[in-house]
Amino acid sequence: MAQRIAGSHFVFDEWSRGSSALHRLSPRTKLVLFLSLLVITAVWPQSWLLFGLAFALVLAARLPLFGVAARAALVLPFTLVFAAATWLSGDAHRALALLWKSYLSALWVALLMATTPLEHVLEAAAGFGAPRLLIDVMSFTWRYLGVISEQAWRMRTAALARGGERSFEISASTLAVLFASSYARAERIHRAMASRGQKI
Amino acid sequence: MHIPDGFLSTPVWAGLAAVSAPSIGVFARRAQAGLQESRVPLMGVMGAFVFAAQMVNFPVGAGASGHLVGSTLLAAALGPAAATVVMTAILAIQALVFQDGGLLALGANVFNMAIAGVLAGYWPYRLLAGTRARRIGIFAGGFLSVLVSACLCLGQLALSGVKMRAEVLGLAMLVFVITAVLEGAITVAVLSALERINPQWLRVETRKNRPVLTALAITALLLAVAGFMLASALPDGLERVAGLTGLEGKEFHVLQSPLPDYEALTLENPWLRKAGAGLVGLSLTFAVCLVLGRWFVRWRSA
Amino acid sequence: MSCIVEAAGIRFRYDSGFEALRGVDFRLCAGESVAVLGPNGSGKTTFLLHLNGILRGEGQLRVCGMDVEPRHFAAIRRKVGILFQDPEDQLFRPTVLEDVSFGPLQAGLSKASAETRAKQALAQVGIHDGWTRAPYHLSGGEKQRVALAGILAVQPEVLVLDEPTTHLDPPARRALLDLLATLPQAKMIVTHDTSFARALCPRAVFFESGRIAADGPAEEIIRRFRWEI
Amino acid sequence: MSCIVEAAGIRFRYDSGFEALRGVDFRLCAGESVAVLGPNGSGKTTFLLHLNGILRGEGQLRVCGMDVEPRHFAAIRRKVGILFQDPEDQLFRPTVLEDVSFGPLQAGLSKASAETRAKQALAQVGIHDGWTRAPYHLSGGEKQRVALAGILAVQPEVLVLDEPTTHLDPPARRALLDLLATLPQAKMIVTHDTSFARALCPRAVFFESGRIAADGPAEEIIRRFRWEI
Ligand SMILES: Nc1ncnc2c1ncn2[C@@H]1O[C@H](COP(=O)(O)OP(=O)(O)OP(=O)(O)O)[C@@H](O)[C@H]1O
Ligand SMILES: Nc1ncnc2c1ncn2[C@@H]1O[C@H](COP(=O)(O)OP(=O)(O)OP(=O)(O)O)[C@@H](O)[C@H]1O
Ligand SMILES: [Mg+2]
Ligand SMILES: [Mg+2]
Repeated sequence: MAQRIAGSHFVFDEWSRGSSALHRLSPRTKLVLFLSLLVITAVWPQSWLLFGLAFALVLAARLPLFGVAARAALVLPFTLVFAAATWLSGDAHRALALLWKSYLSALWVALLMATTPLEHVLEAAAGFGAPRLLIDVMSFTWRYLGVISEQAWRMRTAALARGGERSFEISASTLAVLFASSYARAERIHRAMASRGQKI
Repeated sequence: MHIPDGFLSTPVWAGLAAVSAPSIGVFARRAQAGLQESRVPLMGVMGAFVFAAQMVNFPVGAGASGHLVGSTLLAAALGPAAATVVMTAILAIQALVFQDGGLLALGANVFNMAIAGVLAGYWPYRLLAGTRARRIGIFAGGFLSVLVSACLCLGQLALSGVKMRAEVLGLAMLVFVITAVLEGAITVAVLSALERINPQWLRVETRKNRPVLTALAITALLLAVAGFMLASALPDGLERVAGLTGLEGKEFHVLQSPLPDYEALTLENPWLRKAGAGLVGLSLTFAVCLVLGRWFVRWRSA
Repeated sequence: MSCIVEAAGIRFRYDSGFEALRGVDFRLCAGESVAVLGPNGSGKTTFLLHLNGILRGEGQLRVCGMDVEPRHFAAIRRKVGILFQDPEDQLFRPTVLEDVSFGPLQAGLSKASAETRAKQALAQVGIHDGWTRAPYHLSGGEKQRVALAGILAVQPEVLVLDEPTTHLDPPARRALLDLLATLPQAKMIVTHDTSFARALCPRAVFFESGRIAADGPAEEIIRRFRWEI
Repeated sequence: MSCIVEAAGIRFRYDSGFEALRGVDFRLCAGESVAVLGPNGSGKTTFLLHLNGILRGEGQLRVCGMDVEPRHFAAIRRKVGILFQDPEDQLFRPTVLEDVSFGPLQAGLSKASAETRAKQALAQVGIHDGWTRAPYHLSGGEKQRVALAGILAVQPEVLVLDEPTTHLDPPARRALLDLLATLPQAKMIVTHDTSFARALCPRAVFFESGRIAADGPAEEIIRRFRWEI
């Protein structure tokens, strides 16, 4: 009924606390750097040459090459479907370009996230003018993502443990109760923030 | 439906980023206006909730299952402006941390799912929530939000020159329609269960006449339909549009003066020409959005 | 001898790579009550979730004479009643009565007899009204009682309770103690409340970093690990 | 006499219409430690939430010489540190250090001095490194200590703790007891764990259906209401 947020989803969190030169670079600089690399990848037909640079950066940041490459590969399922469709319509060249372009782009993002804690990326984005509200919401969403999906998993476990079968209706009422409980949690968080003197 | 980087041509992703960024600014300001402080943790936790909810499978028989997307649910619980901001937060986290959707394509994904998806999901709900056809409104909301996002996504891919055969396209449409029906059904089921627990959570706006949002919603719908028709009718749509509007010629002049050394390159490289066209479009849209945004703020405060 | 739970060499690793169980050997026989003690994070909850196949690690595990395998899950889940650590997770239906009658309904009872069963179970834990309240509005102690009723309504052969007393006030805790003492089922009770453990369980096992470090009389184990509160 | 908390006739009704407080009278003076006992659902948590104006009912309430009114909220919230039941809800910032320095920052300190303050508070609860860890990597006991540090960093005059020992194993519970005993602030401790209450608080109040039914020496109250676990 519910998949589980795997611990591997938090792997960036571990990697990003490293201490290489790339890790120490200011988050704003890195954001600009990787956005530029993304744009170059998007517009330069020969940008596959940049694969070398990407892997060099992974090694320079003392990150596990295979691990980062595997993270970026998460993009492939979607890409493969469309690459296949393009191939079928007779454009093999473009199909190939779709594959490497999306993979290279995913590598850049993975590199950014593997060398910069999310909260720093968010601060940098705020520095460049992203709306404060959006940044705050992202920060909370990220913080409670694990907590609430873990709870979803445990609710499903509880249903199974009492002999529940997978069913549409049970999933729906589970979600409704999860919503209720999340609502109550938001209320409690707000209370905790107010109690610690959050400015109004 | 999260478009990765590398799929969209520069004009498309840049143009959509230029539309989405200021729109989110406007929505954020809107959501913040009259925002009690308690709404920030609420929005954040609801983001996490939708994330978790998207992982809960809904079995539909024959071993198949679907899951909630959540735009309509969010819009019903938080109102459209806050829902848009929350959906944007979710999409951004998916792009950054889960490699689900690209970072340059974020503008496009936000446009498809957070802006068009939420508005398309909210309006049927808003219109019918107070009436006896409440459930129909909810279903239509869920259905439309997914379908509109999907059509926009396909349209943008086609506009970027990702070619698809008619059969493949038909198959994709079929999948999208099924997903959309499922989203409608799930949203109805979850909202009904929620109503039994505490009806106060689902807001039906009492304030009337919001011309801007209505206009935006209708535009989104029209865009979706137009985008899709364009996609299926014109495989290399953008060039045609550029040709029709005469952009093809103009962009050349714009590019020529600041970069004389690259003149030959510019002439010969169609991708640079496209990028140029994109930049022009980008600046134009950005300007339009800024003006619209300013006007909107002034209109709000007046 | 026929044992209800027979576990040998259970190992389990979470997706994050953390090895939460590193070879657990354990037996529980009919009518026995065992206290499961051990520090935070030692793997107690993880082990419980193996008993009805919710988590599946390596090793040999038989419950009520059946291997814990997908084809036996339905039968096993009717025989093993697990109360989770946080009652919030267990209450997944919109009202108290619906929640408690969920188990009996799944076991194939009619709606009416499932509700009768549920009301009996609720009465057992001291809840005599408020059946249509939404669980999320109850106080911590009330939630815990409803969750326990949900387990009792299934009439399982073994009760597995994960920290059942955390939010209960002393009279409710005593009532639970009395109730559990009268129930004939075998019991496994995870708890940090040693006086509760001692009152109910002659035997205790002590978890330490994913293994059972000791198994024996509760008194002795509590003394040996200085586990007195 | 100057009292930190002076409450008279506090009444409160939740939106659902339930009257959770029905006239609470209570005084707490500097340096005092009071155990707050009472059955599930008797209004203990609800009362705590009044002390810094998060819930507002009828009646007279003065904290540190100020009426609990919006214009004093900022000042009062700096003097009253509330530790809530679930530490997960209190650690809402991305890293431990940021979380603990949240309070001082809101109080207007510079980033550097807020972090110094936070590190002092973390040292007080026995955490000397791992400041950039994310809350979801912490164990239950660690979460609770970080949450307590977040309260201490604001240097409050009174500590209000809502069931601080749930889920802690006996050694962690002893460590918390020792830590709290060294803190000089006045304390209000809601708990169902009477031995914890007795070890820390000479005085106790007993809530019963939204009122304080008794106030006096902890020993006596525990005996009178048969509140022994
Ligand atoms: N979903 C998960 N992913 C990764 N690690 C986990 C997960 N759940 C638990 N763990 C880890 O496994 C270990 C054992 O956890 P478990 O919940 O079994 O401990 P416990 O003995 O029940 O502790 P407590 O007394 O605090 O309830 C802990 O270190 C915990 O951090
Ligand atoms: N948000 C709410 N809306 C409606 N009723 C509520 C709400 N929160 C609590 N209550 C009710 O108010 C009463 C007092 O709750 P409170 O949480 O103060 O009890 P408590 O003394 O802290 O109990 P416990 O020992 O179980 O924590 C309970 O009956 C509870 O059901
Ligand atoms: Mg546990
Ligand atoms: Mg309470």
